[in-house]
Amino acid sequence: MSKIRRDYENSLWRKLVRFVYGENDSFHEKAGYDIEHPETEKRKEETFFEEVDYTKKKKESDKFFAKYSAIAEKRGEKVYNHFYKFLAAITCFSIIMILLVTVAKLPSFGNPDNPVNNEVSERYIEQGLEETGAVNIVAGMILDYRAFDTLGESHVLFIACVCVMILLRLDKETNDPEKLKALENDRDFEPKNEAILQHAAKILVPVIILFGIYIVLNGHISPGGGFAGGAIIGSGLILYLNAFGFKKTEMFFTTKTFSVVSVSSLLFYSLSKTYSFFTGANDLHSIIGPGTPGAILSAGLILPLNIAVGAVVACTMYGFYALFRKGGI
Amino acid sequence: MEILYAILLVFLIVCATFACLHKNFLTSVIIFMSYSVVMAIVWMLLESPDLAITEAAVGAGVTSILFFVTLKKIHAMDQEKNCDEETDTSEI
Amino acid sequence: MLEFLSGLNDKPFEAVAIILFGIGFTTLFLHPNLIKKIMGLNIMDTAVYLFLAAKGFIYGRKAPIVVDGVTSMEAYINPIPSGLVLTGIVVSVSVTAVMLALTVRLYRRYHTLDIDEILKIIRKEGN
Amino acid sequence: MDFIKNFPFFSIIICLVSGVLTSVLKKKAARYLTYTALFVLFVLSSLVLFYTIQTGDYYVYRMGHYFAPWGNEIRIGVLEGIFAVFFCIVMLLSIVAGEKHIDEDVESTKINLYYTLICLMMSSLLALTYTNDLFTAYVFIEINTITAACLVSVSGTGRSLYASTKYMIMSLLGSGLVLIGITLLYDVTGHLLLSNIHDSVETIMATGEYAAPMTIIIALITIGLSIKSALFPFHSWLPDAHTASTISSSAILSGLVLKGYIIVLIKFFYRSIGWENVLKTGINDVIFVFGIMAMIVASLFAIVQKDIKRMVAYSSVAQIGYIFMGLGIGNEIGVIAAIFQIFAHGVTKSMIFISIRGFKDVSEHSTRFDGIKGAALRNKVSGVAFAAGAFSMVGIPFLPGFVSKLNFAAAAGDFGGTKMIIILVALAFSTILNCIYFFNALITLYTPVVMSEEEKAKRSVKSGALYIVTVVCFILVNVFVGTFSAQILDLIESGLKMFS
Repeated sequence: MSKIRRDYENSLWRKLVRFVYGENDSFHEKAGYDIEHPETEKRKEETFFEEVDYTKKKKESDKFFAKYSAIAEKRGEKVYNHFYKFLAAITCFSIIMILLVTVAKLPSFGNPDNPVNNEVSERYIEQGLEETGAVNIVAGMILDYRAFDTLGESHVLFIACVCVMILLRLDKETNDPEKLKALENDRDFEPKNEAILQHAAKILVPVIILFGIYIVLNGHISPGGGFAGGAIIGSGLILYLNAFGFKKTEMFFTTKTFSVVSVSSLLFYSLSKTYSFFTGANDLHSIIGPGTPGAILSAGLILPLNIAVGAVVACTMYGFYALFRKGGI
Repeated sequence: MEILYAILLVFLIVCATFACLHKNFLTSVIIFMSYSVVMAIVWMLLESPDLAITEAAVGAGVTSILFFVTLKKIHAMDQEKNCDEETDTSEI
Repeated sequence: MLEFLSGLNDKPFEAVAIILFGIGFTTLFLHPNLIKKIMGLNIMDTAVYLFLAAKGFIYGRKAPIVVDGVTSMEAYINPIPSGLVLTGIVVSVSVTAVMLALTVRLYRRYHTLDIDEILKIIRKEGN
Repeated sequence: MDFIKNFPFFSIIICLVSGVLTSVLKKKAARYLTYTALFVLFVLSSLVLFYTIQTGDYYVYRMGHYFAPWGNEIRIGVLEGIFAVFFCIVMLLSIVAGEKHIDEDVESTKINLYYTLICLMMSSLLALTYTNDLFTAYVFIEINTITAACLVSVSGTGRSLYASTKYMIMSLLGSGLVLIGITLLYDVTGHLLLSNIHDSVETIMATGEYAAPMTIIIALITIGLSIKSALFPFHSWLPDAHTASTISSSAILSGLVLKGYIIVLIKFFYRSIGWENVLKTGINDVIFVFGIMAMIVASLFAIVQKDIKRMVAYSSVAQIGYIFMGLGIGNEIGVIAAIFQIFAHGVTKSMIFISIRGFKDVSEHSTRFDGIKGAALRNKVSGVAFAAGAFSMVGIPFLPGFVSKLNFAAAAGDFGGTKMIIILVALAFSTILNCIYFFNALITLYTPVVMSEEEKAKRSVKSGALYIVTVVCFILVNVFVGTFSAQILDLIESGLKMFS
C-alpha cells in the first residue's frame, strides 16, 4: 500500500498541484543551498513543563508563549503566503489565457501577405544589396539602416559590464573587511590545472578563436556578425582561463587591455556612426561607399563596425566571467 | 518535416518546465542549456541563421557559463561558511 | 470551450512561444529562489523572441542572405524580426549577468538565495 | 538644414561618449567631465527649445541616409524640448548637490563608474524623449532599467542590494510585457515607427478586423509601463529602492527615471494609437481608477511611516497617481495638467530627497523621525529646502504643486459629470492627507532638542558650500516653475498640439 502512496506522492501531477497551491516543500530547496528551516525542526522536539523552580518556570512560560505567538504569526504568514500564491497563480494563468486568445486572432503563420511583409521589408530585400553592399541583409539592416538601435545595444552590454564591475570588483584599497576576506579566498580558486583540460584547451582554444574571428570578419557575407563572433571569442578566452589559470591569461589580457580595447572600439563605433548619421541628416555626400558585394573588404562601414562590436562583446563576456570568478579582470 | 517541428517544440516545453521545477540547481542549469541549444535549432528551422548562431554562442554558451560560475561562487561561500560553523551541506 | 483557440492549430510556433512565456512569467513571479527567477526571466525573453522570429517566417522562402544576385522579395523571408531578436538576445544576456552579480552579492551578505528569507533577515536586523 | 537641428542628436552622442570615457578616467576627472557634459547638454537643449518655439512646429531628424520607416529617426518638438531641458536641470543639480556625499557612500575606486551610470542614464532619458521608433524606445528602456537598478545598489549595503534585486525583478516583468506588446503591435500593423503605426491603427479601428487584439496590445503596453513607473498596485519596489539608495540616486530615481516611462506612454497614446482611439478602448478609465486609488492609499501609507525617507517615497507614489489620474480624465486639459505635474513633481521631489540627506548629516545618519528631531534647526539650508518642497507638495501658491492641483481641478471642471466629483473629492482628500504627513514631518524637524555638549559636537557636521549653493538653486528653480507656470502651460499646450 505504501509503495503506491509513495509513487502518488512524488508523481508529476501531485507536484504540479502542490506547486500551484504553494506547499513549498516540493520546490523549497532542501537539497540546495538554503539553510534548513529551523522552525519545522524545532516544533518536532518541543517539550512541555517539568517540575522546576518558579523563576525557571517563568522563563520557560515566556519562551513558550513567545514560541506560540511566533507560530501564530507564522500561521498568519502561511495563510497570507497561500492566499498570495493562489492569487498570483490565477493572475499568471489568466494572462497566459488572454495571450493565447489574442494570438489565435492574429494573422496566420508564414503566409506571404501578412501585414508584416509590407514596403519596409521589401526595400530591405530589394535594394539592400546595392545600398549597403552587405550580402547578409540582416547584417546590413542592423549596422546600416537601423544602426541607432545597435549603437544603443552595444552600450547596453557596456553598461551591464560596468554594473557587474561596481558590484563584484574587489579593489585592494577597500577597507571593507567582508570584501578583503572575499579577496583572499578568491585568489586560491586558481583552476586545478588538470592535464586533460590543458591538452583539450591546447587544441580547442585556437580553433574556437579562429572560428570566432571568421564569424566576425564574414559578418556581412555569411550569417553571424559582431555579436555571435564576439561571444565565441569570449568563450574561447574563458576556456583558456579555465585551463591555464589567471597568471597565464594575465600575461596577455589584463585590466588595461580590457579597458583600452572596449573603450576604443566603443568610441570608434560612436564616432563613425556620428559621421554617417551627420552626413545622412544634412544630405552631405559620405565618403563610405558600399564597395563590391561579396568581397571581404566591401559593405562600407559594416566590416569595421563588426570588428568593433566583436571586440566589445568578447571583452565583456570574458570580463563577466573574470569578475564573477576572481573579482577583477 | 511537421514531426520534427512537433518533437522540438514539445522538447522545448518539457525543458522549460523541468528547468524551473527541478530542485537541484546544477541539473536545472544543464536542462536550461539544452533548452537554449534546442531554441537555436528551432531558429535554424525558422530560416534565420543569424539568430541561431547568436543564440547558440550567447544563450547556450555564455549564459550557462555565468550560471555555473555563480553556483561555484555560492558553493565556495557555503564551504567557507561551513568551515566556520561545521554544519554539513549536501553535494551540488 | 476550445473553439476560440481553434485559430492556434495552424500557428504551432506562436502557441508554444506563448506557453513558454507563461512558464517563464509564472516562475519569475512565483518562485522564491533567485536563480530560478533568473532562469524564468531567460525563458520568458527567449519565448518572446521565438514569437517574434516566427512572425518573420514565410513558407517556402529562404534565409535573407542574397544568393547569386537574386534580390526579389519573393525569395527571402522578412529580415526585420531577425534584426530585432539579435538586439534582444544581447539585452537578455546583459540583464542576466547583472542579476547574477546581485545574487552573488546577496548570498555573500545573507547566505540564502530565498528572497522572502532575505526580507525577514532585513526586518530583523534592520539593515 | 541649419546646424541647430543636429543638437538633439549631438546631445545623445555626447552622453554616450562621456559615459564610455568616464569609465576609464580617475575620480576627479570623471566628475568634471560629467559636469561639463551635462552643462553642454543643458545649453544645447535650451537652444533646441528656443528654436522649436520660434519655428512653432516639430521637425524630424533623419539618422543616416535612409528615410524613416527604413532608417532610424528622432522627432523634436516643443514638448520634447521642455522635457530635455527639465531632465538636464534636475540631473545636473542632483549630482552637484550630492558630490560630497557620494564620496562617503560609494567606494573611492568606483566613483568614476558611478558617473558612467549617470551619463548613460542621461542618454537613455534623452533618447526616450526624442525617439520616434518603438524598438529604439525598448532598447533605451532596457538601458534605463539596468542603470537605475545599479544606481540603487551602488552603495553596497544589504538593504540596497535587496531593494535593487526587487526593483530589477519588477521592472523586468514590466519590460517583458512591453516587449510582447511591441511584438504583437508589429505583427498586427507591420510598422515600428510611431507615426506609421497610427495609419494602420486607424484602418484596424475602422475595419475592426484585429480590434480585439488591439485593445489587448494597448492594455499590455500600458500595464508594462505602469509597472515600471510604479503606479499604485505595482508600486511595492519604490519605497525600498528610494530609501536604500544614495542622495543623488534617490533624487534622480524619483525625479527622472519614473518620468521617462510616462513620457513613452504618452507618446505611445498620442502618436501611435491616437487619443480618440484610446478613449474608445476605455483604457484611460482604468488608469483613472488606479490613479485615484494611488492618491488616496499611498498618502495613507505615507502617514504611518516612521522613516522620513520612506514617507517621501510613498508620497512619490501618490504624486505618480496624480499624473496617471490626469491622463485618465480623457480631455486635453487633463493631459496638460498631467505633463505639468511631471515637471512639478520632478523638481520638488528631487529637492526634498537632497534636503533629507542634509538632515541625515546632522543627526548621526539616522532618518527615523525620533533621530532627526530638530535637525532643521541645525542644518538651516536643508530645513528651508524641505519646507519649500513640503509647501509645494501641499499646494501653497507660487510653488509648482499648487499650480498642478489647480490644473487638475480645472480639467475636472471642464470634463464635468461623475468624474469631476470623484476627482474633486479625491484631490481635496489627498491634499488633506498631504498636509497631515508633511506638516507632521516639518513639526518634528523644527522642534528644538536640548542636547549635551558632546552630542551637539557630534551632530553639527557642516555640509559643504557647494551643497548649500545647489540647494538654493533648487529652491530658485522651484519658485521659477511655480511663478512662470502660465508660460510653461502655454508651451505645453502648443507642444501637445504638434505632438501627435
